[in-house]
Amino acid sequence: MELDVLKTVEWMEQTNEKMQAKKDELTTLDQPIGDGDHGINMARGFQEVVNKLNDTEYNEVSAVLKDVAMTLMSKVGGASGPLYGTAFLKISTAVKGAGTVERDLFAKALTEAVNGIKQRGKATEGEKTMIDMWSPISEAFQQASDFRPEDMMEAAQAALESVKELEATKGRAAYFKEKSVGHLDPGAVSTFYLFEALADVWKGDN
Amino acid sequence: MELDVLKTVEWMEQTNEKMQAKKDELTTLDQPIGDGDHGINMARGFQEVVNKLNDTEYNEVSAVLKDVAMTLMSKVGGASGPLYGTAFLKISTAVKGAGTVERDLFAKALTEAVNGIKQRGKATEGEKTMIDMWSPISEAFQQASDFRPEDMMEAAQAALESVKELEATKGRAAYFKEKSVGHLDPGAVSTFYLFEALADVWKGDN
Amino acid sequence: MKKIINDPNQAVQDMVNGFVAAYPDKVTLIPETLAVVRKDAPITGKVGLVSGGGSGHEPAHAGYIGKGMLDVAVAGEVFTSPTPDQVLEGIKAVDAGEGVFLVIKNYTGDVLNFEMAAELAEAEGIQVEKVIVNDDVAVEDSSFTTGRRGIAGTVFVHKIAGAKAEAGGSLSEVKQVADKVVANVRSMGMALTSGTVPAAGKPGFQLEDNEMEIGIGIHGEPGIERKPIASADTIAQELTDRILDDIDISNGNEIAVLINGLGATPEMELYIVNQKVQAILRDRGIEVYRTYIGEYMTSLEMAGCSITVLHLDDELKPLLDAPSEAPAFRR
Amino acid sequence: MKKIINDPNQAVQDMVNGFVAAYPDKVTLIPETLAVVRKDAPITGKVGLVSGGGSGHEPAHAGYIGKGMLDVAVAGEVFTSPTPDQVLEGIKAVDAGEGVFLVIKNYTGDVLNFEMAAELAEAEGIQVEKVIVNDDVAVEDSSFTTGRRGIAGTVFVHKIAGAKAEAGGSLSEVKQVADKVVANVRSMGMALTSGTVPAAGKPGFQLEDNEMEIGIGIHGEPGIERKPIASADTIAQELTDRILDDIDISNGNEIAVLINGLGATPEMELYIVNQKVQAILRDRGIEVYRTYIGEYMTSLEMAGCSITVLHLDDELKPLLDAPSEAPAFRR
Ligand SMILES: Nc1ncnc2c1ncn2[C@@H]1O[C@H](COP(=O)(O)OP(=O)(O)O)[C@@H](O)[C@H]1O
Ligand SMILES: Nc1ncnc2c1ncn2[C@@H]1O[C@H](COP(=O)(O)OP(=O)(O)O)[C@@H](O)[C@H]1O
Ligand SMILES: [Mg+2]
Ligand SMILES: [Mg+2]
Ligand SMILES: [Mg+2]
Ligand SMILES: [Mg+2]
Repeated sequence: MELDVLKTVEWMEQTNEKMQAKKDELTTLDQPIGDGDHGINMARGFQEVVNKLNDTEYNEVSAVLKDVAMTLMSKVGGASGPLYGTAFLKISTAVKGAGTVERDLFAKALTEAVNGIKQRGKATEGEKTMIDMWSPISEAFQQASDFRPEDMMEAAQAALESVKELEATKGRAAYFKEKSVGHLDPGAVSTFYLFEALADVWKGDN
Repeated sequence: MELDVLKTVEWMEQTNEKMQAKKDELTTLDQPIGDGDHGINMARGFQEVVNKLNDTEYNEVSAVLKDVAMTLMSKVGGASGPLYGTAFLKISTAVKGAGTVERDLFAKALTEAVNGIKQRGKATEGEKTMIDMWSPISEAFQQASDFRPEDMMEAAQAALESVKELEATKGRAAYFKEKSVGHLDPGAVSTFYLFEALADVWKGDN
Repeated sequence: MKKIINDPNQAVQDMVNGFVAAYPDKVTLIPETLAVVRKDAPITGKVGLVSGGGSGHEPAHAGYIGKGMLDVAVAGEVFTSPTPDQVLEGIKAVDAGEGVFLVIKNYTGDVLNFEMAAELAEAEGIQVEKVIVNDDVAVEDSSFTTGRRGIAGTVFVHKIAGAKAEAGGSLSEVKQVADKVVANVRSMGMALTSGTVPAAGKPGFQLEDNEMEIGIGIHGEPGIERKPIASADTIAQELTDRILDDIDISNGNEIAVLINGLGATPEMELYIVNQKVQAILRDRGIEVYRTYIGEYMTSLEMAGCSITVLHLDDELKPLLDAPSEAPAFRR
Repeated sequence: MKKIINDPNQAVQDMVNGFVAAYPDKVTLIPETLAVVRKDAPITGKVGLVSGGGSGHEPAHAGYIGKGMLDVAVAGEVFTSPTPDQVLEGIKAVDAGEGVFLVIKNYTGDVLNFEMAAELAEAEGIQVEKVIVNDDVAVEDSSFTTGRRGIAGTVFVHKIAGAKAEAGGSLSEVKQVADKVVANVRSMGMALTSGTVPAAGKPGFQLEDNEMEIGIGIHGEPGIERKPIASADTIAQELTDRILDDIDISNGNEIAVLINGLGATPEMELYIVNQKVQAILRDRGIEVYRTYIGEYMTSLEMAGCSITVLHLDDELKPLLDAPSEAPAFRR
């Protein structure tokens, strides 16, 4: 894995494409156990991200990710805006100074991101939120040094299965208590797409 | 035709039965060219009429009809309440003093009723209102002395056909102008049932 | 039909009871009627102000009772004018010897029942005057027909005649200013869905998912034209144009505007309509003195809105701004 | 979806523009934001009062701007909290050096974004305090969860904290009285239909013709229990019982009651509900000091209502009754 400025921008562009394509799906997921806006929020946010990135010249991955963070923070709102914003801000800080981001550094940055989300949202693993996607992906990254995009997506896929069975205690889904079991968490699913986009860019590496 | 107190009460009871049975039909007729309450108004009004008549002793047809008038006036509201009320008040006045009301007297009373409705509602024939049922029935009564219930209903039936083709210029239906053509007028139809009830009572005469 | 009611045939009685229970120190029910009256009526030296009509238009009419507006509101069944005896009780309850003024919306039923009540009151020696509100430009106006309907513009009649009466205006002065409001107010409405009369159980009319109806009244009467749903801007333009075509308001004139929700329309949409209405008025050089937005004269749970324009002058402006304690029109 | 809008993605912008256009002498828009602010802000010597949240709750929150209530209302997208930078602009616009008070409804999004804004403001040297409203008894309350939602009870917080600030209360005094309101206010709602987020195009949830949902929030979140439609009296009983089970209000205590329409419910139905609510309270010997009925905190075109009870004392009563020029809560 070698994230340079170009690839980071590509990651965001691919993420945006997915969010636009999955807008209705994410919104529908947010209806039974939320307020039916997550797809709208993500589509709006990542469109603004791409607009911002296309308008700006960057020399550093960290700078790209800082703009991603600030744009999400100031264009999304809701619960997901500050949480995604915090995650990208933490990654940006962690990779500061690096011309290209290698797997090890990215793994460290992801740990920071997970901690940032937890702190911001006063939540932890097992509460049926986006943390239950960010955290297992981050953990998978820490393991093997021959970690490949396919491994990441395997972890993501497994997380998707297990998040469904959790009972929500944080976010809007918490109002439904045991009724939330059996539903996917929209924030976990949008996180899945974020990393799926990363996998696609990463696969193009070699 | 010989209307005594008993038969007059029976007329109102049969009218009430019809209005209850036709409540939805009359309301539905009032929806495309009115405000969808005529059946409700008639059902409420004639139920109150019957309640009143059952609670009271009468020696005179005129007294029965006066209570019918006052009850309709004070329990119906809308356009139809004062108009029906006025009609019955005029009939009551016209038959005052008569122990039984014969055809000739009733024919005279009907003329008064029609004039009363016209004056109250500032309307005349051909404006697609209940007048276009009251008036032809009244006219039919004035004709032959061997007038039978079947003749009355023939006139009523003919009026029903022609009222449909009229364009409304009075009442709520007037807002629809040429669009009112092709629709039955709910007030004309409730008047039809009023006289159908009379025909039934009258047929029992012999 | 989905409604929060008990027995459909008791809906109006329950509503009137619930209204009085909300403001027990301000209003009371005239026994054996559906007429809600100011507790301090009749008020010495003041002309009594009476309004009313069928129910289903809440907050009209009881919501406009209060110091500075109505003294009594007589409710009929849903979309059905109250009966003359009930209106008479209302008149008698608010007559303090200065006479009583009736605000009537121009529907055959309302006109007949209120006029009969006026005759009965006059027979009892009460001086009665009236105004018939006919602000709906969707309906053709002709002396050979029923004429135009009275819709949301009625609220301005309540407000201004109410202020005049509260200020000690005589019966003829109240009538004069009410006539002036009626001469200077125009409205027009549109709907996306129709409401359901509780006792009828089904909507007054049915529209397809892509249809709207222009020129509807406030009783679930269908409108004058059915067409594909247009944007808020297009709707605002059409209604405002129709209104301004009908009344002589020119550059520099001052008006009041009312964007009225018909029952089920989110206030968000009324603000969106207002954005365009104000732009149109600005372009024409018409000065907006006051704007009111909200549900003032509804038609059960109809989704839609009406626009009302009142041409103001130096007499009407202070009366519009005068204090009012009516729950639905506080100033 | 049937709505009177232009572009669904522009609905909030159009709405905010339309709101400001209605009261151009009273409020203005902070440039490049969706924050509506009193024209006379910042007001010397007065604590600034900030509220806001997702749109779709109109007249909340901009309708509560005015002398005696809020200074600024920051709107987010429909059902989506505004972003920290926008809230920050709102805070800065109303800070007159006496500090700024934030009224936040307890949703993760609102709490996160408003708290981030507070941190940013404090970094710029502005004193900030806040209250988190959590009046919805339908939701379980526990320190391990998100906790209860903030719904219509928020309006009482606006009113009372607003009156305190207008009267010259210090930042800590405003906080103290706002905390007291939150400790003493409880609400619960129900719905017959759900609203549709314009950009989503389909309703938040679907109910059968004979179903209702108890314990819904104000964002189209489904409720805690779905069951057959009951009568208004049964609904009123269930909601009122749940509220009174949760708060210690006894014989002789005084309260304020709010019967709130959620967007598409005719006011008639709210009065019918009120009839029963008042009867229940009377039976329990609870004194109703004030009743408010109407649309105060809505959820787009949701059909349904919520009931709010506020336990009053001698400090809260005059603040509730203090003058307010906010268009949606005039006193
Ligand atoms: N406290 C929290 N910690 C982490 N993630 C959270 C928290 N609360 C909510 N989320 C995430 O946010 C998602 C909802 O985002 P979104 O619908 O955009 O915001 P909102 O809930 O304000 O409408 C949830 O699916 C969940 O993954
Ligand atoms: N001016 C009028 N003269 C005679 N009949 C009228 C007049 N206006 C209305 N009607 C009759 O009244 C009927 C409507 O009655 P109803 O629906 O009960 O009252 P409303 O129109 O007040 O809702 C019409 O169908 C018509 O026959
Ligand atoms: Mg959401
Ligand atoms: Mg009718
Ligand atoms: Mg009617
Ligand atoms: Mg949201």
